[in-house]
Amino acid sequence: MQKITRDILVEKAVSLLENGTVCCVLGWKKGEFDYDVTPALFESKEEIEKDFVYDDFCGANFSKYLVKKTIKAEGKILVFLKPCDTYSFNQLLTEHRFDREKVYAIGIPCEGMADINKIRAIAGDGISEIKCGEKIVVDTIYGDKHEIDAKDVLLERCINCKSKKHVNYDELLGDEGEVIESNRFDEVARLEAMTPDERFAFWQNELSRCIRCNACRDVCPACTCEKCVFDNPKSGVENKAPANEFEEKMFHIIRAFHVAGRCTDCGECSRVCPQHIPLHLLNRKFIKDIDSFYGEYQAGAEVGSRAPLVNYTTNDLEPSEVFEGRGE
Amino acid sequence: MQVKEYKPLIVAFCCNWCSYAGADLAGNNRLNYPADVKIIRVPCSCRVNPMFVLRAFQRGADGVILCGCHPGDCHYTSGNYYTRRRMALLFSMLDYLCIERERTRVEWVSAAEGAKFAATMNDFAEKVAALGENKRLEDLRCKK
Amino acid sequence: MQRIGVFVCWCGSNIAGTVDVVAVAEALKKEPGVVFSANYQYMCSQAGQDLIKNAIKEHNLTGIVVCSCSPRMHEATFRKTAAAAGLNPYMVEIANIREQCSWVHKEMPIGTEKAIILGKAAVAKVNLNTPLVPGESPVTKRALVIGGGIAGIQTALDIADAGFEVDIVEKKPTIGGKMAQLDKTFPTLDCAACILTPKMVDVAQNEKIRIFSYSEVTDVKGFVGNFDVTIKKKARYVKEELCTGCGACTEKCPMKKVPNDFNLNMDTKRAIYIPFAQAVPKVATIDPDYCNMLKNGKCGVCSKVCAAGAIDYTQKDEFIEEKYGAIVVATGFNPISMDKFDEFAYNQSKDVITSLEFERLTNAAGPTAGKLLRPSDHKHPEKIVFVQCVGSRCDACNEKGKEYCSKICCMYTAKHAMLTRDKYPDTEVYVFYIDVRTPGKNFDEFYRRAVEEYGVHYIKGMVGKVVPEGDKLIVQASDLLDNKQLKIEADLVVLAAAIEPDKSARPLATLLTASMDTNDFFTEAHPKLRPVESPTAGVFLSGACQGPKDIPETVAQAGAAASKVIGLLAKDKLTGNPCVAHSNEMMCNGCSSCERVCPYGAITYEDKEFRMPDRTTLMRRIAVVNPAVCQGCGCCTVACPSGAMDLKGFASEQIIAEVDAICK
Amino acid sequence: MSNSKKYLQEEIIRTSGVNPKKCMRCGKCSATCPAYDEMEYHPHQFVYMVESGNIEPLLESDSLYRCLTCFACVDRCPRSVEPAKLVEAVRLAAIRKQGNNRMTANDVPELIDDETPQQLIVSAFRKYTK
Repeated sequence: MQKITRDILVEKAVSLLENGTVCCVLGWKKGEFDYDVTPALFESKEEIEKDFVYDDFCGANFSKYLVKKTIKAEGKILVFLKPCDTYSFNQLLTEHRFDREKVYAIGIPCEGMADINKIRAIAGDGISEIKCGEKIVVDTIYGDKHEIDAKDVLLERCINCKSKKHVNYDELLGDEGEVIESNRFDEVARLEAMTPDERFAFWQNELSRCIRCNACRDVCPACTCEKCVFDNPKSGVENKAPANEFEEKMFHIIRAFHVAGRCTDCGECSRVCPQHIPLHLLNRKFIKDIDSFYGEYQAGAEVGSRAPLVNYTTNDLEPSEVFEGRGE
Repeated sequence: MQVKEYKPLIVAFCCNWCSYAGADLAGNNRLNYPADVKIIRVPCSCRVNPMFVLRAFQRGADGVILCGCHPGDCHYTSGNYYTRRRMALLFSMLDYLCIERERTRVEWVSAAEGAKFAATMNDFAEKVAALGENKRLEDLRCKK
Repeated sequence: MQRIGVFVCWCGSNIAGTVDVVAVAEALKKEPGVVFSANYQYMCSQAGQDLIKNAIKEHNLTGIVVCSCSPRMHEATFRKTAAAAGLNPYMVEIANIREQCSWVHKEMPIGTEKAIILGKAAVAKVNLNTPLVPGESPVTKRALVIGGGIAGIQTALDIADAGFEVDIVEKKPTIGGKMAQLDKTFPTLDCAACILTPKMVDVAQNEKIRIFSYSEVTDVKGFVGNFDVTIKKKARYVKEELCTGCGACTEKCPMKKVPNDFNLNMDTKRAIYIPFAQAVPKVATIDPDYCNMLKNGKCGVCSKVCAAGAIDYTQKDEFIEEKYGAIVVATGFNPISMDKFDEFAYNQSKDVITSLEFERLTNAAGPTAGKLLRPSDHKHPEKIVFVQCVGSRCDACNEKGKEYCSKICCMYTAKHAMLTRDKYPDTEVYVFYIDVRTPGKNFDEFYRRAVEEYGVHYIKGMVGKVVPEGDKLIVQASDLLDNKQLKIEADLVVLAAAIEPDKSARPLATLLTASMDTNDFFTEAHPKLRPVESPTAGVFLSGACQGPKDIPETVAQAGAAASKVIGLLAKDKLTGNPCVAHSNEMMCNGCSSCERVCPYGAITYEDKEFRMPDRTTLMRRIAVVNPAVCQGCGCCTVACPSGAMDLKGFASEQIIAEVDAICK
Repeated sequence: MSNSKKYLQEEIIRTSGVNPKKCMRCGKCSATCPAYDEMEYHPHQFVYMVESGNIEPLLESDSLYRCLTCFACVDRCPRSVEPAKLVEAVRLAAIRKQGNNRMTANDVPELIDDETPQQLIVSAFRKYTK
């Protein structure tokens, strides 16, 4: 299988830019450190050749950026989509959030992205440089050098990858993959099996760390509202400084409920959380419930599908039956 | 210090066409239920945003119950079907976050079921009272 | 800031017996916005209403709270009171302290405390109320009936009788529908044509009724009172206004081998045809698939024989746009295809027929001129087997049939069996049934007569297979009561095929944004209380498009639909419910979630240009609610992820304020 | 119904995957059955007897082995009840009831020879070791 490298993507991007197919390129750019790669819009060959990055830290899902960028762009935008990104891409198309005609989507295969926290756990603090290649090579300011196998430091979402298949693209680089039988609901099931008190302790511990920075919302490709309820004083749930850990539940339930049935389980929320709260466990709870109550549904698998919360059947499960057969 | 007797606070959202009328019928028939139950009238159970439920808990409600027309009888043909899905998922999530499942309920009460309305409220209030105060999803700042 | 008045009613001792009304009035006076509070024995009495009116004027009140009985009782009363005093009626809120307080609680302190809280919630809500004005829209005083069967005919006649104009759109060249194909009708056995054709003539002669035959509805826009409909008049290659229906062309046309669909293809017609003698309009139609002139330009006989000069080979489809105030769907039914029922050998033997084919075989105007003859060899059948429930009452996952009972088969099968025995006493008739369902006036008596007087053999059981053998049909069946398997050598097998909605119904429902069930029957606005209305305002249902029905039921429903239409058209203006959804375009994502949950199709989308702070503009897709169509359920408000959608009169802010007031 | 009867009924419903309550008693299964005349209990009776828990007579009856498993009843049943699957389940119950499994894993190697198709042995093993 062809390994996707920076050079291949740069060459592709430059050629499409130069032949006029696209007017700009949505890609990744190095941040302050090697590992905080950020999304960026490139408009010239020079910019691309200078700053374009593709390595094990390119987790960012570009779909969301298309909402704002396509409205302004004069021509087409080139975007590189990993398999998981294509689901968000489709979901946004379903919701008419951008014009498909204004995008040139290139599907790229993905073997999983690295979790910097796992690297830190191995290499310690003070990382000065990281090189991604066969192995991830980490230098620290203390002069240590670590060689880490990328497979050992995958992001949680990549360990539980649900699909290597691209569900939407104009052009595909490399080989097409398959939808994978993942174990992504195991952790949710483990929590469900806990006693209520254990589970309460678990969530209290996790959610009490929330600093309401809104990173999870800002990165979420399903959260593209023109005005978010958390920014709207009339919604009754507007942003407030966190006063105690109870209130954070409200925020996170509402956040997860708002994207229920629309969340593609891309895992960006957990990736960006500075407090390392496993937010995907909330979203996955909804996905798991939806699958078991109303039949399997993968948001974004196809454009135009009817999300479970804007659908019904006359013999749906009653709310009182939710807990039946779950003992206790 | 004098301990104030614990009275549960219950918010009931009732749809205008069936359940609110059912509650009126309970009144017509003088069927008692606890005064802890306070009814809010909505046009249809599908008007109830999960945020309202959470808001009630945040402000110190001990239980929240939604009442609507029986499935198939919705005045607006399909509203309660959506309610059913939304609340099934919300309640499951609340349980996941360990808000006791007895604090939430959806009940279908028709305009003719005054007795069912009263019985439901008695039962719900009793179950909520047994749980004690809602501490797990209450914003302490909101209570003076 | 609002200036709110609170009025606490004693309702004699109904409220005052359990609630300290004075204390309630005092407590609520301290609530924000409240500038006046009073209590009175009977607030709904003239004196009570005057008290409210005077207070509104004297204290310049901008909103009022009445603590009294249920709003279902007197909300309308107090709204009128407010309006009479110059206050917007939607600035009134009721705190229900009778049905939901004084009547269900016994102790005064408890009742009083709860009444105060309910009052506070109402005050909190009124603080956020805004004056609402119901929208008005004009009504086009003309109705459209889609489908010209007995349902459409009856609806059109009834509407026209009330003095309104009606148009009937019928896709076939003539009105009449299924009933025109029937022979006799149960349970009275009067001939279908004798009772139907006079009605068809009435339609043709009624000045208020226009018939668009051989036409289809291709587009529907607008909403209740104001539909814009596009009707396609298919080219029939005959000028309707000139054709006299003399029939000369249909006799001279050399193309004789055209399957005659009116006789269910059991005989043939010409390429230019009039479906049957009593057709309305009685106008010839050319079948372009068979006409030599249209296919290869050689012939032209019909145009030569037509004395009126009505033939026009160059005619094109014509599109007509018309405005209507109400639309009635009367698209009817068809028997399901028997193709999948191999076991009954329908496709193998001509002598296995459906009940509708049997109707044509016994009809004097049918292919055999009313003589009951086998289609294969035109011999008189001596043994006939009727099979009921073919494709009805099937399991949901059964691909062959339908889940529902087709309702009419038991009766027409009894009719067929009885008529056969009456006319041909030497013919043996067997009916295989699972249950005989006869819940109609004089229905069971009719069925019993078939058994007792006419000697029809009713056998409880089902036919398992039919095998053609020589000129016989071997019918293998079970006799459940005798616990036997039977083999009958029959000459003719008649299948009571299930009925299904016409195929045109589904695309029509999409045009009308009217909802359908999984079987493609139109859904009624309420299964018990609004059986002839679609949930989509201004769209009404008549006949079998809503569910299987026999003729009396269809006519009853057709009349009911007509009366609803008349009620609508009699209004000059429609006053809407002002408590409708509206979308804040600045916050709307255009994501279509609201549209998907709206049962009325009240939400559409448009691309709107927004001016940005930097003076640039951008186009965004936004939702637009049609207030004339919205019924105010509020489902969209919850489906909306951004909270752009809100409901007037029950706004999120208002409900949250009530929650807060109760939870304080 | 006694517990043992109930247990047997549940077992047959479970192993067959058939829900006899779906039956509307039209008798099309019996109408279509080519082995009808050789049966003491006919397909529709089979369904009814399983539904009412009256299964012992079926276990004893020769009818069990008269069913050709032609699946005509399965194909034609309008309610998708699938009577042939019930017959098969009752046959299995009859085998199980005998208590002595006719085959064990140890018997399998002895039966393998060049003549017998191995699939036959596998299905025999499945059937007679339950």
